[in-house]
Amino acid sequence: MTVADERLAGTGLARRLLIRPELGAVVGAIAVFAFFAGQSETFRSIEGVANWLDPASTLGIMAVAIALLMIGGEFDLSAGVLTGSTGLIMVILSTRYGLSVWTAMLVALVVALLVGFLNGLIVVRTKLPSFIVTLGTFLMLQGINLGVTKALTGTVQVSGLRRAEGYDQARALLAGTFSLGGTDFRVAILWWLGVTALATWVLMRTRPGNWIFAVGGDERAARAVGVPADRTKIALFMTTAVAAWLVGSILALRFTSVQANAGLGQEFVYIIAAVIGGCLLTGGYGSAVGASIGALIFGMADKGIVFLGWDADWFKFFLGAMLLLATLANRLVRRYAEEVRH
Amino acid sequence: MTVADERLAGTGLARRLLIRPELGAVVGAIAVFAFFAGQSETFRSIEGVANWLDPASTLGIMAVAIALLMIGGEFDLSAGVLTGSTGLIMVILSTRYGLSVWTAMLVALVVALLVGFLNGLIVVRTKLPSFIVTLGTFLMLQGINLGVTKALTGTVQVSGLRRAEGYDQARALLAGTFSLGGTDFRVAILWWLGVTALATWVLMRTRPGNWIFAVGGDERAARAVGVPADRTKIALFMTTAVAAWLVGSILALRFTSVQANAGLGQEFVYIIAAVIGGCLLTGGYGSAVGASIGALIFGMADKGIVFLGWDADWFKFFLGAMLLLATLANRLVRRYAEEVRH
Amino acid sequence: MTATGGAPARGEAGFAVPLLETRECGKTFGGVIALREVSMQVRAGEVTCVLGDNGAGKSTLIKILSGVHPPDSGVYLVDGAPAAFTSPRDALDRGIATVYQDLAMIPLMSVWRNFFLGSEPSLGWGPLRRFDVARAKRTVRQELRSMGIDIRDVDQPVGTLSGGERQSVAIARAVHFGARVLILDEPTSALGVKQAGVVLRYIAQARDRGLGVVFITHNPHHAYPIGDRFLLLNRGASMGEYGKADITRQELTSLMAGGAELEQLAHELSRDEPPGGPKEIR
Amino acid sequence: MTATGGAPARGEAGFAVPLLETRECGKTFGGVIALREVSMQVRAGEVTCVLGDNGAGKSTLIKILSGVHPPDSGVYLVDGAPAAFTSPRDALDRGIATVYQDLAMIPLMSVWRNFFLGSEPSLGWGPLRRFDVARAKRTVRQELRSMGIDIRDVDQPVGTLSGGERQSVAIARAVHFGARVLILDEPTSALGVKQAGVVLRYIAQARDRGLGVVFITHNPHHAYPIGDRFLLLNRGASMGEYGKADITRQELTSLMAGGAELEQLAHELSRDEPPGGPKEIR
Amino acid sequence: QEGGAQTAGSPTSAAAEPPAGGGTFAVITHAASGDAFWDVVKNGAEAAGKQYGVTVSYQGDGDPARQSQLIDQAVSQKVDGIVVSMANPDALKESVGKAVAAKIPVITINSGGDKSKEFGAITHVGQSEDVAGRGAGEQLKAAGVKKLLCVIHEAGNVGLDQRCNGATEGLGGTVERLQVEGTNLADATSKITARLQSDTSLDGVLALNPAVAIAARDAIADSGSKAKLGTFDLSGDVVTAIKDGEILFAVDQQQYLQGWLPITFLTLYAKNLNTVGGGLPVNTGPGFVTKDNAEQVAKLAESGTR
Ligand SMILES: Nc1ncnc2c1ncn2[C@@H]1O[C@H](COP(=O)(O)OP(=O)(O)OP(=O)(O)O)[C@@H](O)[C@H]1O
Ligand SMILES: Nc1ncnc2c1ncn2[C@@H]1O[C@H](COP(=O)(O)OP(=O)(O)OP(=O)(O)O)[C@@H](O)[C@H]1O
Ligand SMILES: [Mg+2]
Ligand SMILES: [Mg+2]
Repeated sequence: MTVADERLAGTGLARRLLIRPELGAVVGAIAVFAFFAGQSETFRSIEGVANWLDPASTLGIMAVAIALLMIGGEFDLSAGVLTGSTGLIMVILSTRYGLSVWTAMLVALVVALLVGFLNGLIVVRTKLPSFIVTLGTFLMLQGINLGVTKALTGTVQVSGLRRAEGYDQARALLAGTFSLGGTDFRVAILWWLGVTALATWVLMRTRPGNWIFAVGGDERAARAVGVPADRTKIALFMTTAVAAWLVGSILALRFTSVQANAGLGQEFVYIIAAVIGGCLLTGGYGSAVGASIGALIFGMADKGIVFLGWDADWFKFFLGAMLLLATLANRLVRRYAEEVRH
Repeated sequence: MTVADERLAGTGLARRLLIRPELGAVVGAIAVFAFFAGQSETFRSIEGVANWLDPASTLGIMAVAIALLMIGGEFDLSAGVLTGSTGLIMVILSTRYGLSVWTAMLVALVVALLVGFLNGLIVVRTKLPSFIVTLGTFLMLQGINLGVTKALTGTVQVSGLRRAEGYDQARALLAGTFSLGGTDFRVAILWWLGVTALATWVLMRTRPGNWIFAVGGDERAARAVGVPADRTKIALFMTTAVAAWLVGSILALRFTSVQANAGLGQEFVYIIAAVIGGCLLTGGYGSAVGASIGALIFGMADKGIVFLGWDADWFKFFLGAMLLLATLANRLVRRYAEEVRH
Repeated sequence: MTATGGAPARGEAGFAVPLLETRECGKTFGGVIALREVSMQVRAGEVTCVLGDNGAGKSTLIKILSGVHPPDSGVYLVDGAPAAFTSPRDALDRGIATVYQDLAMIPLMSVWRNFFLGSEPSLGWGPLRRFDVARAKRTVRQELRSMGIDIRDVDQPVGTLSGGERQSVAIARAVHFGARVLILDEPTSALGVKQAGVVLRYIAQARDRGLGVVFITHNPHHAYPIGDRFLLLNRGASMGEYGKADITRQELTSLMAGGAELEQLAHELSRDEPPGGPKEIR
Repeated sequence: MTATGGAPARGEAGFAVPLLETRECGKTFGGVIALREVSMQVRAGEVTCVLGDNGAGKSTLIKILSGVHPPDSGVYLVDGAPAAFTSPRDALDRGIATVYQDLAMIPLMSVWRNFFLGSEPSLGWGPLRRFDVARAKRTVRQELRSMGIDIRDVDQPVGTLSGGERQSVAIARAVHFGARVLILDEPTSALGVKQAGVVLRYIAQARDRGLGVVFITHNPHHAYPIGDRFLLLNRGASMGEYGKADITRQELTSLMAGGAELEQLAHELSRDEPPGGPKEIR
Repeated sequence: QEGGAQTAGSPTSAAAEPPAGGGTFAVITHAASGDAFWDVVKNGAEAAGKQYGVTVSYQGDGDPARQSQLIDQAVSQKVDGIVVSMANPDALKESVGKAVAAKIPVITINSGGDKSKEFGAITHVGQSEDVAGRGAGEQLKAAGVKKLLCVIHEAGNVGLDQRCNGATEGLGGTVERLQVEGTNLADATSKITARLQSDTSLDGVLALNPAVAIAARDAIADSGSKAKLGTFDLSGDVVTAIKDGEILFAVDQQQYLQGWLPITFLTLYAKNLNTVGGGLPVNTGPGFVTKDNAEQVAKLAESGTR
């Protein structure tokens, strides 16, 4: 009974790789890359790569956070607008009230954490679906962003961060570039990799990671074995808020100005990236790496169509077709993987 | 053993009412109505009522269809854009190709059914989450709406339906008004009531209704007892498409012109209305009446803020707060109901 | 005690074509071989018991019979002709009703809706054809009562029933709809002694009405008195099919229990008992 | 055969404060009264069996003991002091481990993750504290093997295990983490005879180590030899708590089975049997 | 006029290889494709491209971050010229600077005229939304409007906000704002109706796109208000309504020119190093379509060049 089991077929490295949830996404990413790289020289040039990695990086940071939340069985629709809110707070505080960029960022972080905490608290206390709760936050933040910005500045955009104290260091850290093979890449790409690695580690190798899978998979059962489900969920909402703060700061530092509707509509894109990367909408399954690759697929398709110079009117059509094909490739590979496994 | 069970507390009419899934939504609706009616005379005047019932009606028709789909465990993100597509088809065919309004509507219906069928077929065949599949359709339809409209007309909007053959009858049927107490109400309100009644009947009193609950509640178990899950799901997607066609036709006939981006973003509002009305995002639970009332709550809150004349910049803030409060009232009532039940 | 192969165990139904028959059927899930080359027969008016340890592949075999999974290898014959069931609906349409161990009920739906799911009684014609709700509720109440289960409220969601109540609803449903073959996967495991007795009586009634019954249980006291043939599975493979004549109660019990080991166990447990009671631990 | 009230059945643990005690506890769900005024005690080194028909309220009682539901009425004492558990975590922290009938496992998670869920072994300090995966897997494999369950692959999602395998994992977990009280809700129902025997042996071991055990089963052959006290529930109400001395095996069996009715039944079933075997249907 | 329709007629024509001697020009605006106003700009640019045998690629995005990424992409594709609308100049500074550093001629259009020179663009075409809004405000003031409702169909959109701000300046009276969903006309109608019903002192409505204008027309009728209606931009229905006197005027920024002229200028710059007006801004409007000239522009609006 303790020797190799006759009821198990090959368990080599190949199989181990094939059953990872990211596998499909990786294949989807390769397919999308091959498609565009084959047709556009700029796309595969190093400048091109730097180009499409740039939007993928901020999207990726958010997608990873949203993926954790989705694995934990919840949604956050307010995350996109929150990136705008944190950016607005930062720029307004440092341009209108003379705070240094660092202090302004700290205040924005506190606000973001508060929003995340409230989202989480309302969800676990009222047991309302997080879709509805964060929809409420989403709308309210949108109103606050516009109302406060208009009230304080009279317009719907604030700018001038460049002149604020501490701008240069903050920019270098969050929104600068680094050179690789003679081309400038955005620092945000490093942050993205870091966030992905950290999230993967938490998910796969720590106790909270185990709890995240559990509360998403079956909250009642998880509670029954003593998982602190409420704390886990609130922490997840706060993590998402921190990611939103990070992305909001990166964007604000880079563009030195923020519009009151910044980030609007992005909440959706984060969820898309996470789902392309293999997260289940119902919770309990997914991976951080998958979400990152989902963001990459989305970023490549989004920019690749522009590189090919296809008519902007049809842009959405191609984007839709591309995403559908990528997820189909993804699914086919996973099926094939399950078949060859025995 | 066959006499009244000592383990059951009062089962009177009150309890029967209290356990209906719509109950909470009804209370939410009453709260929202009372709030606005108390502050705005116009809101509670008959013209005011006619006014806010108007957008609630088209939203309601869609919310009911989306609710059925959500009870069946699926999403449709393409429904909003599809209302635009059907409108565009109708107007383009009858103004540029001289078809009568009725023929154009028929063609639009066929196209809508096809889109719904494809959505459903892809979902059941590939087993990809409907969120992703209909997101693909959503993007593709958006591209087609814009691309085709531009290609055929050179602009991003088509107009002139008024001159088409059969316009007057079609308008009277779908987009006309009827008088009640001296005020004109939109015919769409009757359609809304009809659709809600039909959906409720199907859901509660027919075999397909039973199947809808079952495939949404646990698809594998439903299949195991012989429910034709694939057919049910495809039919649900097609139902949503028909509703989109109906709403698209109503709007096109009413405004006689359609923009290429019509309906964009509304898919979200439909889901919101259904969820406010008590549908579970995970499927298997909800009601058509609830979704209708959800649409009503959304419509009232949306218009009520305008009636009160609150600052437009803060509009979204108030809307968000209102929705959150309505669903909270909803939830509190349901809890209370469960407590008094014993 | 010899494997009977294809020879029937009981006279009257003996030489008829078996209702269901698998020939060397196998099933694999990913890297897991759940079933390999299992042959069995289900005959009208007979109860076929499938016995085996946990994970032996009993439920997998059941799912092949009822159309949930197609077999990966081997043939599956219904009435002597190869069956290609693509869904449990196909099996139901051939009169094969099943109580699954893990695919039982839809928790959010009420008892009466669950009971008739997939086979709803109708009223009216054409587009006005509707679910006959009153009849459905009445029938459910009756069926459950006659099983000795008294559900207070057939409108209660199944998710709020106790484990045994849920099981009873599933059994009542299968008995109600089982036209020719009734397949029961551990139907009695969650039931009280009284309810289990009722279920066994149902099985006997179904058998006497000429149905073929497939019955899975871990309790030899349930299996032996009612079984006509016994299929033994071990780690996915068949250990042979025995007619009742070929096996004694003792042999069956010890086959199911893994032999003498148990006597020793009973000894350990019953510190307050005289050592005379060991055989009771089954 | 008299109800013992609070009097202990066994000498050595007799006059100590009971580990767990409920006094007139009741629980209502919506319109359903699941439990009313039930009093019971769990003592160290004793096995308390809870017996009753389906829907009698056994699982509800268990969930009160393990902190899933707070009682609606009555008091629940742990070590003689009123306990206000707000979650099962609180109960676990007091050393009360439970195998639930319906809240078992997270299907999408692997066996080893499920096993340690909520009590993960850690490695490292501070922010680098991490889940000791290697140890977790090793422990799970060992624990399962010692129960006679051989799971091929502890990385397999629990959702793909057989019913009995899943149950075994849950029991192994509770045994592993049960520090003072072990609560088992129908742990043996999905198990094969061999595996059930192993579980009974575990219960005996736990009892001998001085744990208080609460054991629910429908099988009198499992309950009698190992139980020290027997709590009988009927339709939500307690029918009394008996010490082993106050009840004989026959009384227990007939209490569980609803008496003579069964003999009649066995008769009906076993058409091929000599009429001597009726009592076997239990 | 025909040109716009034809160019758009073949979706991928813009991607076709440029004829000999031509270049590739990227037009990158701050509005997503499908916007009625910007669609005319696109038509103008594409028609010019066809005329001069150059390739024009049009892209747009309301999010300044994404708009700047589009500029970056154009730079790495080494296009021969970039046309950019700068609703949020600060956010685009870096990307435009990158283009200028890469020796790609840049022309700014529509908004951001004051920063154009500073950023190194060779010229600016068209005036900002404020100016157009001010013109609309003045027209309404002339019609006797005291209290105006400015209907914003996309919350937080800078261009729309600037139009309302301009109108406030031009009118000198009270201007209230209303947010509606531009993609849901039933919603827009009923919100405008609600506003007019509950505040009867409103005597003017300014719609910021033609579809909302039609909704506003219906709303004014539904609510029995006497409010005067002005709008931005044209559609067939709007022109008809102007003819019927239901709409007072439509602001016509002649944005076709904001597409056509930059391509012309860039072509000339590429061939001949011409800079028009020595880098001073070139104004394209605003013009007004009223009852008097509605007839003439009706056809043009239908075909997407006005
Ligand atoms: N979908 C699946 N994916 C992977 N493995 C599976 C799947 N279904 C079953 N198995 C495996 O196949 C083996 C046989 O399972 P099956 O459910 O048939 O056992 P069983 O005989 O019914 O056991 P029990 O008596 O415990 O119910 C088990 O080891 C199980 O882990
Ligand atoms: N959450 C709930 N909501 C409503 N009713 C419930 C709920 N939980 C249990 N009940 C009801 O309470 C009664 C007692 O259920 P319980 O699960 O305790 O029974 P049990 O004794 O464990 O039965 P079994 O032996 O079948 O497992 C049942 O009739 C059940 O329908
Ligand atoms: Mg099984
Ligand atoms: Mg129970």
